[in-house]
Amino acid sequence: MSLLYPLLLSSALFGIGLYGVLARRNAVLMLLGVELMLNAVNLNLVAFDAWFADRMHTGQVLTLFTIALAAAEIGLGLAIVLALFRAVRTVDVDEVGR
Amino acid sequence: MNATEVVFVVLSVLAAGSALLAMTSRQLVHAALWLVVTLGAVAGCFVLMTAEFIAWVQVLVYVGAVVVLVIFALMLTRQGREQGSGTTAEVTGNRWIAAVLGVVAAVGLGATTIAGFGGERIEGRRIGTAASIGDALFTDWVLPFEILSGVLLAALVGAIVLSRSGSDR
Amino acid sequence: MIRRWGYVGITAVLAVVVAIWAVPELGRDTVTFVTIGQTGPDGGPPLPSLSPDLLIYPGTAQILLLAVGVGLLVQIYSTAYLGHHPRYRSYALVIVLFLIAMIAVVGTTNLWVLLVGWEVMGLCSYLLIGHEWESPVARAGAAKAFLVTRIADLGLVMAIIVIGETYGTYDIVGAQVAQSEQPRHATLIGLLVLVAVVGKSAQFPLHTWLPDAMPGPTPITALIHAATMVAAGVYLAARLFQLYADSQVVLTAMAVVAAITMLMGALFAWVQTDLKRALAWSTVSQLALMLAAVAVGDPEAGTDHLLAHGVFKALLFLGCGCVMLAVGSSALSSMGGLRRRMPVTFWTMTAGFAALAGLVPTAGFFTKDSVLHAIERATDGDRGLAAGTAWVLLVVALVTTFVTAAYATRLWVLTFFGAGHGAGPHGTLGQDVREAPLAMAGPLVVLAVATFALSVGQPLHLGTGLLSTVIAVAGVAAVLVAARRGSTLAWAPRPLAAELWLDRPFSRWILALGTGASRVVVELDREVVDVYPRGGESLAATISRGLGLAQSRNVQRYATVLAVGVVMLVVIGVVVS
Amino acid sequence: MTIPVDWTVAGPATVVMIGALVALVVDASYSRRTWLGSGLPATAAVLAGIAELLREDATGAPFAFSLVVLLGTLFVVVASNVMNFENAMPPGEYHFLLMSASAGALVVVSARDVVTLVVALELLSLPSIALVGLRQGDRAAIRSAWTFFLASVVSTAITLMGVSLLYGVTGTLEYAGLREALVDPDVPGSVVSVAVVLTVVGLLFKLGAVPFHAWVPDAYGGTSVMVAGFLSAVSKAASLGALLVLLAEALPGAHDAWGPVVAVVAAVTMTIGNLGALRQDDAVGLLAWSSIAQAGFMLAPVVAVSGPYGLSAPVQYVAVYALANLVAFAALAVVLRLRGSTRLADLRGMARNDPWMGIPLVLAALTLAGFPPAVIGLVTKVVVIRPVVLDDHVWLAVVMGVNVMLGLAYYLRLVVTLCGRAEGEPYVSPSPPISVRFAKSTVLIGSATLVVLSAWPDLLLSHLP
Repeated sequence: MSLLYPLLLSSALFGIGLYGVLARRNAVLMLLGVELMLNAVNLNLVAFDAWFADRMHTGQVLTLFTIALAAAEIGLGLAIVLALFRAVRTVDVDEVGR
Repeated sequence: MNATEVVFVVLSVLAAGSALLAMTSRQLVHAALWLVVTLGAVAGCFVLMTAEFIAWVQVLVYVGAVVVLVIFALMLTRQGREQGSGTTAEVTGNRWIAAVLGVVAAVGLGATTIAGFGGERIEGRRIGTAASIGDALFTDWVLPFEILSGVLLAALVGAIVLSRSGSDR
Repeated sequence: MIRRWGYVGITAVLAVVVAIWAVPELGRDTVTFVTIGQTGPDGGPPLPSLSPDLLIYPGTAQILLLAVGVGLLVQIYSTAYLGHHPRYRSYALVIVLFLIAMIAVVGTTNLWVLLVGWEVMGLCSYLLIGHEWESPVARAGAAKAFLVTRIADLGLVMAIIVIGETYGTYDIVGAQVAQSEQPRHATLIGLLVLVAVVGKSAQFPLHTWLPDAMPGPTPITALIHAATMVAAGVYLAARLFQLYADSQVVLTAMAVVAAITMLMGALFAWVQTDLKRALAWSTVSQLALMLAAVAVGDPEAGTDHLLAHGVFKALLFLGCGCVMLAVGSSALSSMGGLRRRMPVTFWTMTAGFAALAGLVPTAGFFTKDSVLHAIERATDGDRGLAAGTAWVLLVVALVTTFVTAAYATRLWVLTFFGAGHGAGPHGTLGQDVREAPLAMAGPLVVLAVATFALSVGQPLHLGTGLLSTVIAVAGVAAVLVAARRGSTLAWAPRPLAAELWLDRPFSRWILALGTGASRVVVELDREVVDVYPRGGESLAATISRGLGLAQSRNVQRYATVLAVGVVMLVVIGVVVS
Repeated sequence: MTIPVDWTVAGPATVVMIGALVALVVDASYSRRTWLGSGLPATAAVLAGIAELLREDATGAPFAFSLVVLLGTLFVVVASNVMNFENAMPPGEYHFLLMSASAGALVVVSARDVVTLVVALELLSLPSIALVGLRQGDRAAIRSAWTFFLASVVSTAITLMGVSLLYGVTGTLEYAGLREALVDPDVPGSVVSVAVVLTVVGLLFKLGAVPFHAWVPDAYGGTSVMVAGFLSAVSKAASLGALLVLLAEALPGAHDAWGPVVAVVAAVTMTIGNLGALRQDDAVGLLAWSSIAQAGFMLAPVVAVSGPYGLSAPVQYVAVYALANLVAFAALAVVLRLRGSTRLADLRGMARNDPWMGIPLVLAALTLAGFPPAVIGLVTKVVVIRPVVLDDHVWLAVVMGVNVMLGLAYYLRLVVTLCGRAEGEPYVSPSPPISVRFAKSTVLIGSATLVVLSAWPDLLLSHLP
């Protein structure tokens, strides 16, 4: 399989995720954009790991860590969003800042 | 183009398309569900790259936990004044800059990878069995693994203390 | 009372210690030891270290003695002048701190120690100018002095760094030794030193802070703004002279600055209506004369004049303080006729004005003569300065001599002669106008004696000496004649022209020219020189307001800025590599 | 089977992390809500961490940064006494999060592979974010946490993308392996450039460099003052250390890619930071913007990281900066607790009527400005400009010089305000509770250290690498 396929998919997902972070009005969906960006990273890592057939499995190990970090981040992030919602009664990022 | 590649391309189109829908959909819950499709398709890509263990973790953690959390959060933060149940503009005025930046990022990264890795091929060796990953994890990568436990604990404590309301103090 | 004399005691102890250290060095003209700083890792330049290695140079002993001597006299003087002030204690302590800093600047060979002393002097100056902080004028003057001398500090810091990088040492002697083997970067070092000197010694275009420093207590003006701190700039130029002596660019720039400043200062002094401000401008002008001596390659003449000027200008300022105490103001219009009431002040200040005008046999005559002689020697063009520049400098210096003699006489006449213009409704001096107390008059006498004593053993250059005497006497005479004919010696030219100077077209022309030139310079000063700080300030304010708008608290905008920034950085990274 | 862990890397961090857990557990079983329940175990753990660090007998930049991190944490923990733990802040969680972040900071500077670096960076970030939002029932705090969080995760994602590409071109993520692989002429240059720049982003974000700075003023302004002090001193020192070690150990081969980027970021950062600080009328806001500008100063010598002073200059600078900043923030925390405001107008005359807090603040401002009598500030300014000049980045040195001048403007405004004459009736300092006195003592010890260092700069210069 060509190495380029996963890499190009990763590039596309990263761009889409970035768009989501920068454009979505809802704070929770901004977080989903971040998740997409992290998934793009994972695709890259696994593809390179497979390409190198790395004996230390660096790519896959970092992918595992990234997934765990993403879970930790989204846990903390949703807690912040909920607290924010309690404080200002909205999750619209344009209004949160006011 | 062999069969694996055909399946990979199909999954890629599915993943990218549903990601785009997830980031543009006006229905909040739909967006979350489209994200599930994306994550599932990416898990399929992992399988095609013989990283089965990663694929299962992806399904378990993302689809099983993260997305459920997200949907809960969406429900909990549903605003009282829902004009037409979420059909208002769900993107900000920032969207054109955002679109340009997204395209620049995707094209830039794509061009970089084509320039760097064009013509390389992945051999079909099995790389991602649970045994081999576990072996690597607990020999070479044990320090970051332990630190990760600290990260999860700290994030947990942080999340709990932040979501506890101010009134109980 | 005892507490007050306690501070005098501290100062006296300091003075004695310095005297014990410095007096034996007076006659010596060789340096006995050399310390070179540690080199840094990999043979790089040394780490900035602050080792307390003090060393007396030929010539520095006199300056040290001048500083502690004037400091002691000022401290004594202040017991009477400011002794009842509620913040006398902090005032007296700051003077002691100032003296220690001055000793550090003059006595050290380590440039970093010099910098620390230099900065502490600046801080003391700021604190003392702002001593009367109830008055907005004093606050503004202090702030201005502080900000302008910052520019000088920047120049000094950069000069020190460049010297360290060039010669691998932060030691002045070490740098001079290294320079004598292989001179490098002379122009850069020289220009940076010049920036430091211009700021600290109030030379054009950074001259404006010194006259605005005049709201400070008068004894402080005598100590800091006449005898020591402002002289430190000239001292620095002389001390580091060897490092930039090869650069014609630096010497020419220095000569130009000196020429502009000396004439401008003298003209400004001529038009002042306030005795203290007039003396301040006179200081600016005299400092430029010293700088001119350095520029023509004779730093010793410069430091000699620094010494003499320190004594007689301190005398004049302290005398000015006595007069101010008597009449309650420093405006010339409120003085006059003080000759009989204040005989000690009158005679001592007469000596001071004579020295300022450059009349024989005061020290001022001899040292000014040395400077003029040095400039004259430079006109043959083989002392680093182009002959033409030196000629211009010489002409300007001679003109300045004339103006100096004229304004010195004018100030003398307006202060001590006449009926006492603003003395009271009945045109007579008030009963409370009397001689200053002993603690104030005493230092005046000491300084007046020193004004004559310092001329012992000074070299005499017959040609320039005669010329400058003739010019000075002409200046004095012109003003005296005008005064005798009833001139008010006010600076507005029109009434003078109408009433008095009709039969003397030449004198009128000079006066009108002087006044006109002064006006132009004042305008230039206000309109041009102030534009830079104002412009810079408003530019920074505008940008900073823009930043305020960008700080919108909208996360998405932040993230957009972040993403745009990353894209730009990636482009920089890819394109440049 | 032996678990291959390098204890010189993990030792102090493990001690601190265990201390964090102990603090959490002790607080849970301690009935009164005060600093004592969790603060004491936390202090003990930091001290044990310092002992462990010294026992390992390590040297070099990671050791120095670890020391700065641990001493900074100690300062913050003791000075946190000033906080109102009875009402606004849960003490157990506070100390746990603080210590976790500190453990992350320790691993960040001593990491020897990018995987550890990334994970440790999260251990530093996530608790910091929680700390920022910790003031309960406070709208500004949670808003700041949200800003900080989002900017943090976005830059983490970008960094991870860079890391993945770096892995793609080199096949390894260990510093030593990266160093060798990047020398290979066959590696695709454009990918290396993109990868390196993206990787550096996360560290620049933690450092608060422009264009990743926007969270800094909001986060510092919205959170408790001591947390802002922690972020500005400990977190910043750790990320600078990580950046320095990464660039010096792993990426010297890609110097062409990151050199200009770091130089440009440093120049823009110090300028924007200083300009932002000019318009602040709150002391905390002023320090927040000034810490952005200071990030530029510590970043500048990084361009010469392979030169003779490349490692020592940033270490020495950040050590003095961290100390001065902590003194300033702790003093402001005390002021905020006792007076309820840190606006410049309310601080007028503090050096006169409250000299025990006012004069340390003056001293800290002078140190940050690099202005005598705080000689040490001036010396460290010289220390960071020197490698830049030696490495022939003359334009950057000029920008630094201009920024020293710009910085003087607002630091001296602060000094002048503090030394000015208070208007209105004279301020009478209330008799503070004993915990506040404890916090005051840290301010005094810190400023005494600054004085000693000013009198004897060699003490610092010759003992840090």
